[in-house]
Amino acid sequence: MTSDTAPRTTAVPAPPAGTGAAGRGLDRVRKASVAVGCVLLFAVFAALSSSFYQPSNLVEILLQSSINAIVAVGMTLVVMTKGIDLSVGSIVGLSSMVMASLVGHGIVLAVAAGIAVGIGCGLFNGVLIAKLKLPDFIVTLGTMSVYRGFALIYTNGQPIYGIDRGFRAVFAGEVAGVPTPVLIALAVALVAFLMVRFTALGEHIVAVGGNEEAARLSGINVDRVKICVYAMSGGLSALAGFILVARIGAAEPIGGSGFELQAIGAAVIGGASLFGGEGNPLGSLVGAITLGAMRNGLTLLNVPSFWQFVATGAVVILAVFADQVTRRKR
Amino acid sequence: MTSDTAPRTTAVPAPPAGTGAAGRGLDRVRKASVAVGCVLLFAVFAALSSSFYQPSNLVEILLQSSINAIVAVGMTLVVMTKGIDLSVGSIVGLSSMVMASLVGHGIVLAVAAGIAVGIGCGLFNGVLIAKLKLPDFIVTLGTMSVYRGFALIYTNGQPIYGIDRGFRAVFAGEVAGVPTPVLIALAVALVAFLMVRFTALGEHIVAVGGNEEAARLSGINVDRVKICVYAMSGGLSALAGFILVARIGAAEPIGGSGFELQAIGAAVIGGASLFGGEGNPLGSLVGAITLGAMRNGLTLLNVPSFWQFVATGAVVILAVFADQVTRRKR
Amino acid sequence: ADSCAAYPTGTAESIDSSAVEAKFGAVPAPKRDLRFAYVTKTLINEFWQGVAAGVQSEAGKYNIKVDIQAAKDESSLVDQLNLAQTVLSQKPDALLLSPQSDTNLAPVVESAKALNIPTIVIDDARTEGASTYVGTDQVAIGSKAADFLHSLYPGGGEVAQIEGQAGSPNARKRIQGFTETLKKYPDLKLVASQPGDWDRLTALNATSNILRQNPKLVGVYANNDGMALGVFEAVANAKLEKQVAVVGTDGISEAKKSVSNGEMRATVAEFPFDEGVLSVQMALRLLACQPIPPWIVSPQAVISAENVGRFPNPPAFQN
Amino acid sequence: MAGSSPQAAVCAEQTAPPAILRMERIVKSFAGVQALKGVDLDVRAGEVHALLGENGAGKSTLMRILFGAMQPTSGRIVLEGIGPVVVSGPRHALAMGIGLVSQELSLVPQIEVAGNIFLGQATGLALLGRPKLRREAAKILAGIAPHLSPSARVSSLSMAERQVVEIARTLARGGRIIAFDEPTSSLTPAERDGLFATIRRLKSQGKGVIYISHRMPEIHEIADRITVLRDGSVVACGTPRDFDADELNSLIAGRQLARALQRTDRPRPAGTMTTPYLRASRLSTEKLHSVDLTLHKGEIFGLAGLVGSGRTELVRALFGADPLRGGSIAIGGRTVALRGPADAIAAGIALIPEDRRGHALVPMMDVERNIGLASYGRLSRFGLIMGAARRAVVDRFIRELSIRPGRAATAVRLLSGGNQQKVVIARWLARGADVFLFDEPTRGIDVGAKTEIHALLRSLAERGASVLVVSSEIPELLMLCDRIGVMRDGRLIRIIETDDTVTEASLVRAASGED
Ligand SMILES: Nc1ncnc2c1ncn2[C@@H]1O[C@H](COP(=O)(O)OP(=O)(O)OP(=O)(O)O)[C@@H](O)[C@H]1O
Ligand SMILES: Nc1ncnc2c1ncn2[C@@H]1O[C@H](COP(=O)(O)OP(=O)(O)OP(=O)(O)O)[C@@H](O)[C@H]1O
Ligand SMILES: O[C@@H]1[C@@H](O)[C@@H](O)CO[C@H]1O
Ligand SMILES: [Mg+2]
Ligand SMILES: [Mg+2]
Repeated sequence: MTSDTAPRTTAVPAPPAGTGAAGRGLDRVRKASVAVGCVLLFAVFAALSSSFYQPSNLVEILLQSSINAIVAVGMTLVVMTKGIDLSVGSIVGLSSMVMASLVGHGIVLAVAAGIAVGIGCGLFNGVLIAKLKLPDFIVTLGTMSVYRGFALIYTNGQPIYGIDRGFRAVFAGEVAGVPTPVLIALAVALVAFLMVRFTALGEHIVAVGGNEEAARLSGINVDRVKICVYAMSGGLSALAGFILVARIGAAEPIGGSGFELQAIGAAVIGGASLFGGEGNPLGSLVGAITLGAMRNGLTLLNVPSFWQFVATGAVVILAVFADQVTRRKR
Repeated sequence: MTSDTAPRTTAVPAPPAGTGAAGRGLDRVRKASVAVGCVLLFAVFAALSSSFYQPSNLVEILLQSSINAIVAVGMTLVVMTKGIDLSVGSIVGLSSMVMASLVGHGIVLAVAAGIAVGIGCGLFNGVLIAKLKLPDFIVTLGTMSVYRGFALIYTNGQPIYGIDRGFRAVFAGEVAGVPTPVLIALAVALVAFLMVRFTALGEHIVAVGGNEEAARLSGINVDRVKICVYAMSGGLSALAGFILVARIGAAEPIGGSGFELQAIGAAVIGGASLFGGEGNPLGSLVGAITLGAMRNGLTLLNVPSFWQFVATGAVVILAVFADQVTRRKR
Repeated sequence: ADSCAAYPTGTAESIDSSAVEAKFGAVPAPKRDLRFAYVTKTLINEFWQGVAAGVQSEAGKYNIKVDIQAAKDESSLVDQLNLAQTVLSQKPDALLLSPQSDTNLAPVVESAKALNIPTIVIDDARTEGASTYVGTDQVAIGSKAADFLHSLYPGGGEVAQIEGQAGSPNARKRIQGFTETLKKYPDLKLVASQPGDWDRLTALNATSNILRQNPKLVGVYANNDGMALGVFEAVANAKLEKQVAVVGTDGISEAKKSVSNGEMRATVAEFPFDEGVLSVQMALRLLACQPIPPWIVSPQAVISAENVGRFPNPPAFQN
Repeated sequence: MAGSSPQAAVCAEQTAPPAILRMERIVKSFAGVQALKGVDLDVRAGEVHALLGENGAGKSTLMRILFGAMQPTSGRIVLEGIGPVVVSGPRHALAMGIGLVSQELSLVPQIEVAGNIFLGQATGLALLGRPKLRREAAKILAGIAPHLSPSARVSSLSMAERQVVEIARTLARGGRIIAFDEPTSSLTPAERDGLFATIRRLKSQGKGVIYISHRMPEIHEIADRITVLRDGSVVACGTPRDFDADELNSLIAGRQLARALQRTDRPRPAGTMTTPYLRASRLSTEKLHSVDLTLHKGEIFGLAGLVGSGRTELVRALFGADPLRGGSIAIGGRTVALRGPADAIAAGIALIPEDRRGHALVPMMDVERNIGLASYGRLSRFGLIMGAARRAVVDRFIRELSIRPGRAATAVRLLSGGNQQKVVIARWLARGADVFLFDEPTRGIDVGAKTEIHALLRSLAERGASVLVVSSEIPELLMLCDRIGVMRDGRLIRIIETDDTVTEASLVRAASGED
């Protein structure tokens, strides 16, 4: 709240004064080490299950992580501005319903409409947050419910079946043996990474999250930056929704529920701080893959349902812990 | 989030630039104005539905809000330290299963065991967060899953029926026409409020959330404060779980799911900041009542199910907006 | 205003829904304007929409006004409890309930009893003390799925199960029925049983993973049709449609379509629309003082390619 | 270098009255960079030991180690009566009677003044007894800033007021060794005098005081001994009488400093001083009352006033940072509507804010990005950042302001306080403007850099810019400014042309309303 105090260190506790790191070189290594927990996880599962390490299963993991990865990239941008977007799952639902209802009239039109709905929802969030200065948590908690309601009302709660084959081929097909969702997720994460790293907007995002008042006093249009990240999060949610629809072959008004926690989880595992200014879309991709690999591995091991709750939670914590320990070592 | 823009003043020396308020008296009013959205909501519903304003319905609203209020008070303490506790719902489930399994051996023993489980879960969260410096979001996302798993494993997914009458009378009975859950919630909120306001621990909670570095340099045992709030949140979740069990007469392993967002919602509506240092247990109580009244009112108006999603979200946002506007006016 | 207890006692344990008319005669038409309320688990699910549609349609026949309310999702126990309390405070003439769990609406039933307002619990969680329960035998559903797989593979093979949300009573019972009945067929081996959370994508992903570990799989039973459709997507992606038989539960329209297209092999159908219809009828019977037994056993059937034509879709729900 | 320095040797031998604290051969490395290279420091009962050095020399690091806020890489701390100790943390330090007023203010904004002063003294469920705490707080504050209300929330305080609270918090703890790390950087002379009186009292009670400041007159006024650090090593140690002013300055800066420029040295381009450029009429905000102010081209205008007199408010209002209640601003004769800082920047105004951590620095960004933060218009094309161009600009200012470490890629939060301040200044020099509003620009800046910054301000003015400087160091204003405005209670009560008749004393009297 108070811009006036100590700069917030990261949630992934940044090295306080006195930690062995200095300067950017080490920072980079440290950032990259997000992958440590992920790698460890892969190693453990590979040791436990022979199917796990097969190339086709690795591709499968990427496929299963791609939807979350895309949502997580949008979430990362929001979180970097010190915001939060709980409405992503509902945007997935609403935009995919709108898209699916139009896909008979042509893929391009349907996709454009779906993306427009996603961006529109995000803009609405952004305007309430930036212009009316309402708390992001409340705004998106509210619109999570509102957008879900619209998704339900749109077809009176009915799913839309019989999704166009062409559409499915684009959003859940393969190119040279690689599933398109994987390619899309990679592209999204890479573009977002480049944006954060090399564009003015990217730096504005970090600045707004790192010190909003400093950003404002430097002439950055803080409101616009905020609106922008929510719009991007909305648009990416729509894109994730398309992949969801293409994969399951139907658009469901309930589609996407629960995505918010998954996405925040991936972002934080990937190094984002909920206190703003820190985050890396590529890290979030790795975070999503970590979560996906975990689910995949536990299923391959046929861990019983109730124990999966325990294992899932434990693995998430351990992955972050492993990462933390290796960071400290260095 | 937003309170950045208007640093709260308490001082006789004039307030910071840009805020419309001057002095301490006004600040108090402003704080109290958390209730504005709530009052407005009551007025609107009372105008729309004749049943709404009947005393028995008002008591009903309090009863229906009490579980969330208790969890929200614990959450508020956590949030004030700049933390978050996503595991509250699972703690509700686990501690109420343990309690219910023992209630045959005596209420006191069962309650003690249940509370101990709740506090234990909270301590575990707190230790991982404070001592291992793992991000609170990830730790409690993980334990949300782990504790739920234990609750399911404990009885192999079966609910525990036939809860002792005496127990039910204590945690879901009435005293002079007032349901005991309401009394418990009020007592919890009040005690927490007094603690925050008048004890060293309360001030340390604000200090850790407001400026952790300052707290540390003042010699505050930051780790202990953090562990303490998670333990309190766990203990209060257990208490809320008892009321849940007493109300429905059985303990369910999935009891409490979804409580986390409700509780955070109540806390934020009640004026807590997710960025720490701000929060008021009594405000969170009002926040919980606001949410409860909304659900109650929309049901009385018989808003169709899908539209309730829309209405719920819209009302939450409008309540906070109304509050904001009246604050600004002054 | 009614002179009899809405909570009759001392009758037979259960009665098959098809035998009700024979035993108690035609549904007594109401003598005054009635207002019912139905509080269900969720309406974001074709199954529950089906029940609601049945309620709506049957109530419409008698000019009964029904308020339909649903909880946020299939696991919010307290949200639904609060909802039902509020609805009850409006004193409807009858209260229809589809509880999240076997217990979470118990206090509502208790209060309704005190007010002598009949409570009809509709599939699949039961609540002790309610006037009556309209629903099918959930354990039998799981058994039928196992039997069906056995009929496909008398010689045995590896099968898997995709489970509904952990802790929900219907999932529990279907899992129980399926696993226990499989034990009768030692050659049918359950090699994996994994959570699907009632969610299509989760089921899809889980099945893909299971297929990887168990390439010889011949069948998958999913605890509901939404998940079964996801399971089939996974099977189709692996080009194993011929090898792996997918069996669902519910009998929603899309599943039937899938069955008739030769994709899913079967769905163990409940008849949600009929359950809705029946429950309105039971409410009317109770209001007319008929001593209705505590369990009205509603039908279930295995729908496969052979008989799918005999199960037309009922009208859809209107929110 | 340290060991070989003759003064250092002398210093180590001067142990006549026993030291109550000895820090021996303290080394601190940050990932390969040695911030401290074996520093010795001792403090005796009843003395004020001044620690001097340029920005980044390692003064604060040494203090943080003393206070247990960070651990030394090697070396030891010996306390009289206890022996060698490992200070495990601030709590431990406080328990052993070590106190620190840290350079970076660390208060809890949401808690009132009294609460902050006594923070951490009670534990558990102990009741706070607020009225009593406030009374006690008032007693401590009385000596330094009697006007400050103990019940004010810290978030409502100005920088100076916060600094007072920070000091009071440490004083409230008592202790036998108290370190002050640039305690006066935001204080006005009156408060500083109050602080010095307090420090003298501590001395007379036999306590040991470590005092860090970049203001030489203060050192001469209060220090009994001096230790000078450079690049993490002790380069000199002695009593103030051992050094003359120039010698001390060059020890600190590591080179011979140019003599401070004289006000009159500055050539004034013809006509500039007479061309009004920015004109504010009847400006009113929450805290300002109808302020009229004109800045001319090529002018350096100073703003003096007591803490809370509204100087910061005035520059923020001129920058569009706070909403106006009334009044207007015209630039070059045209009225401009400033709806926010972006408008002000577009109109050619720059604000170097007083609160660098709260209002200026983005801690997770590096030096390069922090310096470039206001220049995206110039340093990006089609939204892409022109890395090489930015790097060139940034490197230039790193050199010109001698920012250390001089790597553009260093995270700004790792810089010393003074170097952070230089980064903030560099941001706006890099951006360029026609009107510069500097709020306490030389706060925490070492003597060497200060003269450079003064020279920079002058060259801005020479190039025709209008420069407004808020400073609590009146000598600085007298030396630098063409005119000085005095503020009191949100009003600009007087504007004085600086000539030889204006003295520090007369300005102070004006500011405090004693004339
Ligand atoms: N946590 C850290 N990591 C890396 N380098 C650090 C860290 N803290 C301080 N430094 C570096 O150590 C050196 C000494 O800094 P220090 O803050 O002690 O300087 P100082 O003498 O107090 O300067 P100033 O007068 O500007 O306050 C600086 O170069 C600084 O950048
Ligand atoms: N950056 C700021 N943002 C918001 N309010 C501020 C800010 N700085 C000061 N204030 C408020 O304005 C009041 C007036 O103080 P201001 O800082 O303008 O006086 P000043 O003459 O500059 O004194 P100081 O030397 O303390 O800065 C302060 O008491 C404080 O409440
Ligand atoms: O979601 C499932 C439905 O599909 C139906 O099977 C009944 O039980 C549920 O709760
Ligand atoms: Mg320093
Ligand atoms: Mg100021």
